[in-house]
Amino acid sequence: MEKSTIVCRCEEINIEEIELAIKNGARTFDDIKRLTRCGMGPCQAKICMNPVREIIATYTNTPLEDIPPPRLRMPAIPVRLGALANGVEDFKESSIASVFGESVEDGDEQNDESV
Amino acid sequence: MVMNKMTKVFDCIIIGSGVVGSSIAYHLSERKKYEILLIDKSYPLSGTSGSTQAWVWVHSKTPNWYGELSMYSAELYAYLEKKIGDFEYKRTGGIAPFYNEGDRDKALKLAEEQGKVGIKIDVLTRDEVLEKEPAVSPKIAGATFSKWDGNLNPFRLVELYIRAAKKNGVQCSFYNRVTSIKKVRGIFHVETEQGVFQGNNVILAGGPWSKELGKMLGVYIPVRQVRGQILITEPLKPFLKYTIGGVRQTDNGEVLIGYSKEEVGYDRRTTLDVMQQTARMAIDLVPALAKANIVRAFSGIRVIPEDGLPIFGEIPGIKGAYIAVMHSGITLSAIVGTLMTELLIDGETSLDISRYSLKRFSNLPNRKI
Amino acid sequence: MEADVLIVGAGPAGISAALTAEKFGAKVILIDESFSPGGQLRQQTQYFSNLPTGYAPDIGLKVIETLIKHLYASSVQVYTNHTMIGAYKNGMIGVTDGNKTFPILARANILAPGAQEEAKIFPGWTLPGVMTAGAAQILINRESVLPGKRAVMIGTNNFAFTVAKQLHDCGVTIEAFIEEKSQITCSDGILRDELKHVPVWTESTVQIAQGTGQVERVSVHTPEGRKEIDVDLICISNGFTPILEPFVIMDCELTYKKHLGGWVPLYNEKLQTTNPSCFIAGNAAGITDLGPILLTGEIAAISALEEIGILNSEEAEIERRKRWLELEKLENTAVCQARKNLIASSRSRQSPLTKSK
Amino acid sequence: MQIHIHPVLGEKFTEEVTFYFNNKPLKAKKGQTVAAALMANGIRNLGTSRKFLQPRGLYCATGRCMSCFVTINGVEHVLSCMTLVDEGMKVFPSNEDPDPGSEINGS
Repeated sequence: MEKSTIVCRCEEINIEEIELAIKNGARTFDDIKRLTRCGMGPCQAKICMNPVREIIATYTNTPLEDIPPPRLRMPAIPVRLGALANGVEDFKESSIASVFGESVEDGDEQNDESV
Repeated sequence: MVMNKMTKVFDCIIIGSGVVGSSIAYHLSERKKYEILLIDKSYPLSGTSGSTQAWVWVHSKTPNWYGELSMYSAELYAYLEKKIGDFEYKRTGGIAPFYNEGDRDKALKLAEEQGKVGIKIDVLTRDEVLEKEPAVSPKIAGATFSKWDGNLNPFRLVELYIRAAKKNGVQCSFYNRVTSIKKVRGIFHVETEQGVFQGNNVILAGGPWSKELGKMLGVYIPVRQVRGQILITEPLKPFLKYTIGGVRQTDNGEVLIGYSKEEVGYDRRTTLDVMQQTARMAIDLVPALAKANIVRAFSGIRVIPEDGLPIFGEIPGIKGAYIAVMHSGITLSAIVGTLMTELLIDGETSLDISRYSLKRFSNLPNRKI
Repeated sequence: MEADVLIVGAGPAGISAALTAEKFGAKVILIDESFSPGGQLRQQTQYFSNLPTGYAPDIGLKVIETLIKHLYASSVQVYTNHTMIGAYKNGMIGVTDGNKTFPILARANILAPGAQEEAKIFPGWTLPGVMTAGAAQILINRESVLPGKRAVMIGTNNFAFTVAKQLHDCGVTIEAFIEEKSQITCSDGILRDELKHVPVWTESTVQIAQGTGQVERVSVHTPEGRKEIDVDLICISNGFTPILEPFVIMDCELTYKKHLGGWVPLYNEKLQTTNPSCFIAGNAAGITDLGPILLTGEIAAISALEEIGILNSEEAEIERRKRWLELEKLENTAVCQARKNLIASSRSRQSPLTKSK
Repeated sequence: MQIHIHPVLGEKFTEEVTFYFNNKPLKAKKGQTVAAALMANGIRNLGTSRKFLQPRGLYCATGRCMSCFVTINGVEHVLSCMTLVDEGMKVFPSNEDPDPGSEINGS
């Protein structure tokens, strides 16, 4: 097939780009994703998952069953940040740090040390 | 083990091809015709370096000599980009907001300390922040600001380091886990899933996995693994000019959001708990993000040395063995790659790096060399 | 929100699971991301006869209408426009309605997200007018909209012929079937007969689809040389593959079974995945025929109730066995073999399946 | 094109609504999705791809491929295949990245 054929609809990544990534040592969908952005668009590889796996299989002469799907991440579908923030009232056990707060803490520690 | 005459002895074997390992590989190969092998248990960017906000963050790194080191790295990136190619390095300026007026004194103290090493920090009022970055919420009280901060594309940076290193003759062995390291008659035997490699020097650059690598040499590496979860929006039109503590927009338009810290070992799952907290933080900081679609959450296992400061240099007591492990690898890779190269090739460095030595932990209980 | 059982996906498997769980006395929440329950059965106008006891043979959308009627008459709480997007660290499923995101506290989950159609790439496949066969079927049968006037169908499997026939009946001219294999793969002789006027180009592939703003023509490599025709619709029917995201989010292990559609969650004879709180039903399990799909919903519900103690193991085993026996009578042989294979491979692990790290 | 009398289902929808695409009023049936309502009016090109600026339209119709994104009542990147059309709805094609900046300047 024409090497310029688009595989990933979202990021418009073609066969040639995927094959180049494989040539550079990529072996999994996730390797290819990080090198090319294939599968990083809004559909998150839902559509190109198996076409890409087939390209890897063909190029590396590996059975399809040995090529895992990409890491399918949350959220399962795109969700508005506002909708994500709403709904859980209690955030008292937050693990979110603040850059500013941190630097000040570190700074305080520094004064106790003689470096 | 008997040495085979045919067996090649590398000048240097670097374990770990993240941003730190690949930077060292590149910088070494750029200086000298060195036989270098870069090994990784997986593929570059599959670990910490591929799951980061990728700030090049200088201004609130304390003590100020650590800030200074970060500042030099930020300077080197501009030059590095001309040599290895475009990794989307932008010195955007960094804004670290605070929400209570009471924090202003602390901010002024930070500015004074950092000013001593040449990191100019402005302590801004709310209005000054909003004028710079209108997308920031008026709920903040103020912010520290420095022109030194910025960000880059970590995927491009690591890929370009490796590409340039390969061009300089560096050999790479990916998907190859190191199982043991032995020193036999002055030569390191690095046993891997794909066989034994020999090297005169070995550099541990395993990031969060450094502890395990250290064990192979009988060295305790005092680091913790901390999970950071990050949300990413779909590409938006450019609307954030600065790198804001917690939020930044990429060249491609996505906004990366997150500053979470959890100690959960190597567990790289994301959780809705932290995703929702992160979302709330982001909207409190940049309200216009509420309508943006989040397409992906990812987490990275960061490595944090026990005192928070970078560890790099020769491993005390084992000649030829080196380590480079730090939390802010993206910020520091350029300077650390440069200094480690000086250390290996010249035996001395243009900056005093003794305070970054593993030696400083020698009073730790678990330590054994 | 709290329930004994949360069911994700209100297609035939999910609804069947919900009704079964409710019948045995469980408090059930059923969510679906769509604006109405029914899943992909909402647009099936073909006739289904191989249904379990208690179901009257009918066209697909009538079968589901009846089920939906029972559903709304039951105590099952149904939430449409609610999508599972993730999981909390305590293992609870997180759901969004587009305005907020919150956990549903359930003691067991049944995941029935269904399957998706496989893509088939060729130059121009991103043009408007190129769509999955399922999309074309949704347009005509659910939306009463014609997706085009002149079409080609890529693929000759049963679903390709089913949709082609329905498009034809709505007035769309099917210009050709394009099949890369050497012969038609559709096993339904009656369907093939009904469409025997449509040329089937075997050992053929699409060279390119072209058009300004939307598809206007297609060029096809055939053994007789290149064929080019004007079309405004290209349908892709390349088989189905299980939808995996909900399972991956819940840490369920996957395995590869070609005849179940590729990567599929691993499950045992209870339809329990490697996450003991998560059960699987329907098309996501690689089960493709409607009768068996409905039965997997029932089996998953029974197992979920056993897991949380609403049914005791003996009762559950009896109810389950009854349904497996019936299922096997209705199941396609290739699928049946692959499914048994998968269940056998789950058995070789620790039992019950332990959560993967 | 609208199917008025479906061969199996007959006349499925009865109630008509008016919505707008690019500010142009269009008729649709209540109960149809936005994607279908647009297609019934001969509109298949719903947006433009980011890199090569190619036309995009309905592909999977099940809310998975994100190819049918449109702007609905001011909200950008909404799935037109999963959203029911409504009286007075204002729909625009999705030709550019969403712009949070417009909101900041507006407020």
